[in-house]
Amino acid sequence: MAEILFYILASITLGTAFLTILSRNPIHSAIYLVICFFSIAGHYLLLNAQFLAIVHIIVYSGAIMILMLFTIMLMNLNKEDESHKSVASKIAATIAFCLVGIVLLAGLLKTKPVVESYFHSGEDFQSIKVLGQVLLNEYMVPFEFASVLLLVAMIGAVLISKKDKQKEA
Amino acid sequence: METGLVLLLLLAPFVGFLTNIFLGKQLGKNASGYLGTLAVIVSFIVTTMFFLQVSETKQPITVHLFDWIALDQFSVNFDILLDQLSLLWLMFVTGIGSLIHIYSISYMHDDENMHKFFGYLNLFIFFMITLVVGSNLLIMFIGWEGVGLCSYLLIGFWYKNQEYNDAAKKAFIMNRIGDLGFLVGIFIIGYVFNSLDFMTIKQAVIAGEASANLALLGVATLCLFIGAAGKSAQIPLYTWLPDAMAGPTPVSALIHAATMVTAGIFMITRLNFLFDLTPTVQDIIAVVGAVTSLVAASIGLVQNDIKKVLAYSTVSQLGLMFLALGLGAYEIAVFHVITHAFFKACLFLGSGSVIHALHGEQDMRRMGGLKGVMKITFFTFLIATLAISGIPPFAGFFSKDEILMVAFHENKALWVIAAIASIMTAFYMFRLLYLTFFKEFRGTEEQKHHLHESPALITFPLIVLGILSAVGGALSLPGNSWLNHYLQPIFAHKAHAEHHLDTTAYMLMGIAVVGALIGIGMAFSKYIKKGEVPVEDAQITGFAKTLYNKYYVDETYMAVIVKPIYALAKFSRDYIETGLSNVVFGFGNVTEELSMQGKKLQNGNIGFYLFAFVFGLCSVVFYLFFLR
Amino acid sequence: MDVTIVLILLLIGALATYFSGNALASKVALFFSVAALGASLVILNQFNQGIDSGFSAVWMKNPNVLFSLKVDGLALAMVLLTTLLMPLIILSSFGNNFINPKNFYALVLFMAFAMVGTFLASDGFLYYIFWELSLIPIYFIALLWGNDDVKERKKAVIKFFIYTFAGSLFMLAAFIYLYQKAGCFQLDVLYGLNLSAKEEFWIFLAFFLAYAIKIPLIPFHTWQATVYQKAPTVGTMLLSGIMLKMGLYSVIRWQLPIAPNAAKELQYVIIGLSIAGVIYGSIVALKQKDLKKLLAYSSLAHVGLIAAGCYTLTVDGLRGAVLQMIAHGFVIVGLFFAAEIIYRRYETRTISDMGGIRQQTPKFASMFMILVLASVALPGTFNFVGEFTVLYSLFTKNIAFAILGGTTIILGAFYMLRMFQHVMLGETNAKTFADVTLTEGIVMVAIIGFLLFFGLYPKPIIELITPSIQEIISVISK
Amino acid sequence: METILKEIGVETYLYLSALLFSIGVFGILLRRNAIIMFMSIEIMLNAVNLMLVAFSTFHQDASGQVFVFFSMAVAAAEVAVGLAILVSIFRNHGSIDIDNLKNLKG
Repeated sequence: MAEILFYILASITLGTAFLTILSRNPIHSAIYLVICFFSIAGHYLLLNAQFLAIVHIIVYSGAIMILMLFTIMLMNLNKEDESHKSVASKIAATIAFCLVGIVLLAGLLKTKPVVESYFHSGEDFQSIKVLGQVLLNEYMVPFEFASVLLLVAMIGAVLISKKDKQKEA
Repeated sequence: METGLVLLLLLAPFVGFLTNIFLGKQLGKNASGYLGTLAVIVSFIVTTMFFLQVSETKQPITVHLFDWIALDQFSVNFDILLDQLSLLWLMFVTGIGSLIHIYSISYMHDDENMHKFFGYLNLFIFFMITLVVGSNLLIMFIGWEGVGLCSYLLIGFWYKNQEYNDAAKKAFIMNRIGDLGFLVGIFIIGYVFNSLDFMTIKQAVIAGEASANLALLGVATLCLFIGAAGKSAQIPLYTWLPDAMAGPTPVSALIHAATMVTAGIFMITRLNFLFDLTPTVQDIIAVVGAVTSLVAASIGLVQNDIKKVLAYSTVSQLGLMFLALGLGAYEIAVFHVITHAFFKACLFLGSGSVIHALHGEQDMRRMGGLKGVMKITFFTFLIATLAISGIPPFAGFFSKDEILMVAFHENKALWVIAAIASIMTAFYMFRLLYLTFFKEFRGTEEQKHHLHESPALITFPLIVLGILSAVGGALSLPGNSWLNHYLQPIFAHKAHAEHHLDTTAYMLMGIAVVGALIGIGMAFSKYIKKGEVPVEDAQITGFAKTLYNKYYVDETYMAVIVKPIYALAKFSRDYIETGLSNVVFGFGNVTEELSMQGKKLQNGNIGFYLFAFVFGLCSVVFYLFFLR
Repeated sequence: MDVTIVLILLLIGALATYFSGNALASKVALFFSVAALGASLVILNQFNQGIDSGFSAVWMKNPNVLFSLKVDGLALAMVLLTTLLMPLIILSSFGNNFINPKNFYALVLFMAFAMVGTFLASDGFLYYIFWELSLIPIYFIALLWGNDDVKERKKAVIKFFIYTFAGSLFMLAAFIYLYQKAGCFQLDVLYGLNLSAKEEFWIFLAFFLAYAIKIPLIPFHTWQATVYQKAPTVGTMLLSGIMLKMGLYSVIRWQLPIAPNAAKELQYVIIGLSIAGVIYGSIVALKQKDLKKLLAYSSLAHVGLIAAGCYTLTVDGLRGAVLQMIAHGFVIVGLFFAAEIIYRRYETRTISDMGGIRQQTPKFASMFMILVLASVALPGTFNFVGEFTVLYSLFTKNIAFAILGGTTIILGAFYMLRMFQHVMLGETNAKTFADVTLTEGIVMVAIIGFLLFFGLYPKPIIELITPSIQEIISVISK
Repeated sequence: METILKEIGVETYLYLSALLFSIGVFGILLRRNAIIMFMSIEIMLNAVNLMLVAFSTFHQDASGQVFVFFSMAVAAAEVAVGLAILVSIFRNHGSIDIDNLKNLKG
């Protein structure tokens, strides 16, 4: 049952990911990417990481993708105006893709499989409660840094995208 | 007490130097002249006291002043040694020095830098005293280089003339070539004896400690001889001395005739015990001395500059002294040094008097007939000329005759050379005398108008030196030599056996006198009877031209040594330096070239960067998983 | 009072100079340099009384580094050389108008600080830091206050910086290797290290590269002449008077005792190289058109002889080298100052533009003459004492060394007198030459006085340095 | 639902995320539209996140998931700043074609 579910999700993930990068229209890409992200959230649920799945949907499908869509619309990019790349670079890109894929897969295949298969001790380790404790005890400082990072990113983004007043004047 | 007197002896000229240099201008010309003279006279008086004391007690005086240089194996102290040799030398250095100072008061009176002149002369006397009284080789070396420095300063005294400066520089550098030899000699002696002190070395030699290192000592004495050759103008380092005549005439008299140039003879005499150990080097010295004497005399035959003739005559006489040294007859060399100092100083001062009267004219072709006007100058000049020519009973006769006699006994070939040189000496000295003082005056009318005898300050030293030239031979009369007895203690071996006045001796004396008379006769027939005057420079031809141009030795040195060094300097500056510099810059350039190539990778194409990144990633993964 | 007081005074002096403002800077710098001199004289007094003025404190635990300063006769002699020359160098610059004098004098004092540190440090790490630290101020001094075309100057100075720095990196590598072996950088421990012949060889070579560039020996000298020419005279004085001696001092203090066997093996090669430098430097100096360049090459020749003395590995050689270092430090500073005095009046360094100065200023001519004579090691000057000792030590190694090295006596006289003749003598120059000022006179007289006094009575210095040199020799010959 | 690891093993997740990562790389190399490239980067990030979560579950250790949090925070920040840069680039150049952005050429 779960196996079938996994393969369905996996095929959605890979397929939409391909469509994302292949579609001519950026809007379509964005929408395919949203689907891709949802399927990844599904993987998280399969792995019983519910909290992460929710956060993932909120952050990626919600925040990031909306931001991207807005940007696309802001720039009026919703048409297929991308100039053609040379054939050579396309071939190169394909070769590189195959290369990375083969190397990674081959590398992973070559590694020794984990001997002991999955054993569930039954201990609770990924409920929101546990996660919160880990995050705010063990990873307190990085957590704070992450928040500072987000703040800085926010300010930076505002500053960068702000129109230069002096220039206009 | 002794220390105080020694310091007075040493420092009186130095104080004179300091006062003249720093206060000379304020003092005025006369005061600075008298002050400088006084300083030397003080030294002379002190010397005389010591001289009398040591003559009586026969005990050398040593004074320790302070420690100087310390080496691992031995140290060198600043000690003073006053023994028979150094006192004898001091006597005539300070004595003739005093006379020449007196002479200079008048001679240099018109020079704006007279106080400096006296300062330098005082400094010279100071260094000369240091040279003579040092108790070890290194203190002698201080004086040795110091007198070279003063020689440099005084040759280039008229520093506005770059030719004079060149002459001064040449003198200093040629002396330094010798000094390097001297220094190496010092090293070897220090290495062998672990001391540089004369007394210690002498004792070691007497004790036979040196016999193990005879070969090394041979090198040492050869090096020392090179030093002596530099200072005393022997082949091949003699060319500076004639050029040194660029300095004021009193300087030529004092430094380049009477005292400094004899330092080489002093040094070899000082170290006679070492030279006695190395007969090969002695032979070299004798041959070099004889050849120098002949070569210089032959050049002197045709020179027309009055001072140049005297300069070559000095070189020639120094050659005779070295001949004596080489034959082991140190006391005879010393004797000749002393008589030579008398008559050569007299000659130079006389020529100075003539030049003074003619307002700077030095060319004998523009002189003549001065006999009537400058009576005192002429008379003293005549005595000195007779002395240098070896006419009895003047001083030069005795000393030169002894040298010839020794040469005759030791080596006939050397005797022939020396005898020929003596005949030449007689010839060119009388040529000088005739051209200067006889016949008609050949200068301009204006000069003729101003001809006068020099003032008393100039003639007084001439008279004193004239008298000394006449009677100086009494120091060492054949058969009964005061000098030999006096100097006996400083020689390691017994002094050269005194010659009995046998038939050979009389015959040799006769030959010498006849030779001198032949020379004089030739000069007489040529310049008095025929009334010849040397031709102008352009008309000189044949061998005379070679002689007149001093065998082109200067030109040869220039072409063989100086020019190549300059060429090398230029080549190094222009090519080697830039080449080396380019090698260093080459490293920088290679790096820059590499980075220029690397820069091309940075083409701004993000796609390209990403490809590079991906391939890099793949290769890392590939390496990690498949190659390790 | 320990020796850190000298360092502290110089460092505080640098800061105080910087904050005192442009008007006061030179005087504050002079004050602190004199204070440092006073402090080092106190240290000398303590040393003579047998009190150890050294200082040691833990600086870092890992790596194991001590902030340790060692005071022995040798180090003290070099410190005194520095602190004696500093007031003179600062005083010599009083006739110049620099832009931003506070920066300039602060850098000068900082340089002194670094150099004193180099002489005192007895921990390899500390030593290395001071060694490199001294490079920074001179880089800026030469770059910002130098002469001539900016582009040329930049090229020369950057070449100098990178060249010496690259050399030093080899030394650093050697130190790191030694640390691996010894576990600390302490001088005494490094002295006692047992290295295989191969290790010693490479360590010796690494040190040699650093020092050969700094000293400099041929063929590593190409930075020297141009930098001397381009740097302001104060910088040139610092470089030639003191900084060169850092290299020579380090040879004695670090290179020889740490790798004695390699030194013994290679000594003839290096002495040969040094002596080749003596002759080569002298010959190149002959045909220089620029006065400062000529002096630079003369310096090359002289340090070649000093280096040759160092590598004889004898007491005489090392002692002569140290004596000659001090003497050369003074005489070269004096000579460069003479060049500067001429430049202040004639605005030229080209020898052919000079001449006929003696008539106008006999005082200056006499002082210059004495310096020239000291430089050619006339007996009676301090230089003679050093040169004689070095040449004697070379002689004990091989007579050919003494003769070839001794050519400096001849060639030195050749180029120095030639220079003097063309600079000072001849027909009176058309341009007026104002007489030396008071400060100029003080500096010149002080230098001359030092050279003449110790020329006749070098005993105090000889006695100061001899014990530590014997100690080093005993380490070398263990 | 965590029994999934029992059924298919953690390796399968590895393969999946490897493939996803490769697709991200492919996209970045293929496209020149900066926004699409951003999306490709997000795909790559997600591939890694997925693997982290898979291992977190496999090892029963929350740290992996905490990393994913941080990675998300960084991704969010990155996107915010990156898009702001893109907007200002677009404003200045009139396009966001990366081939036109060669100001950093050496």
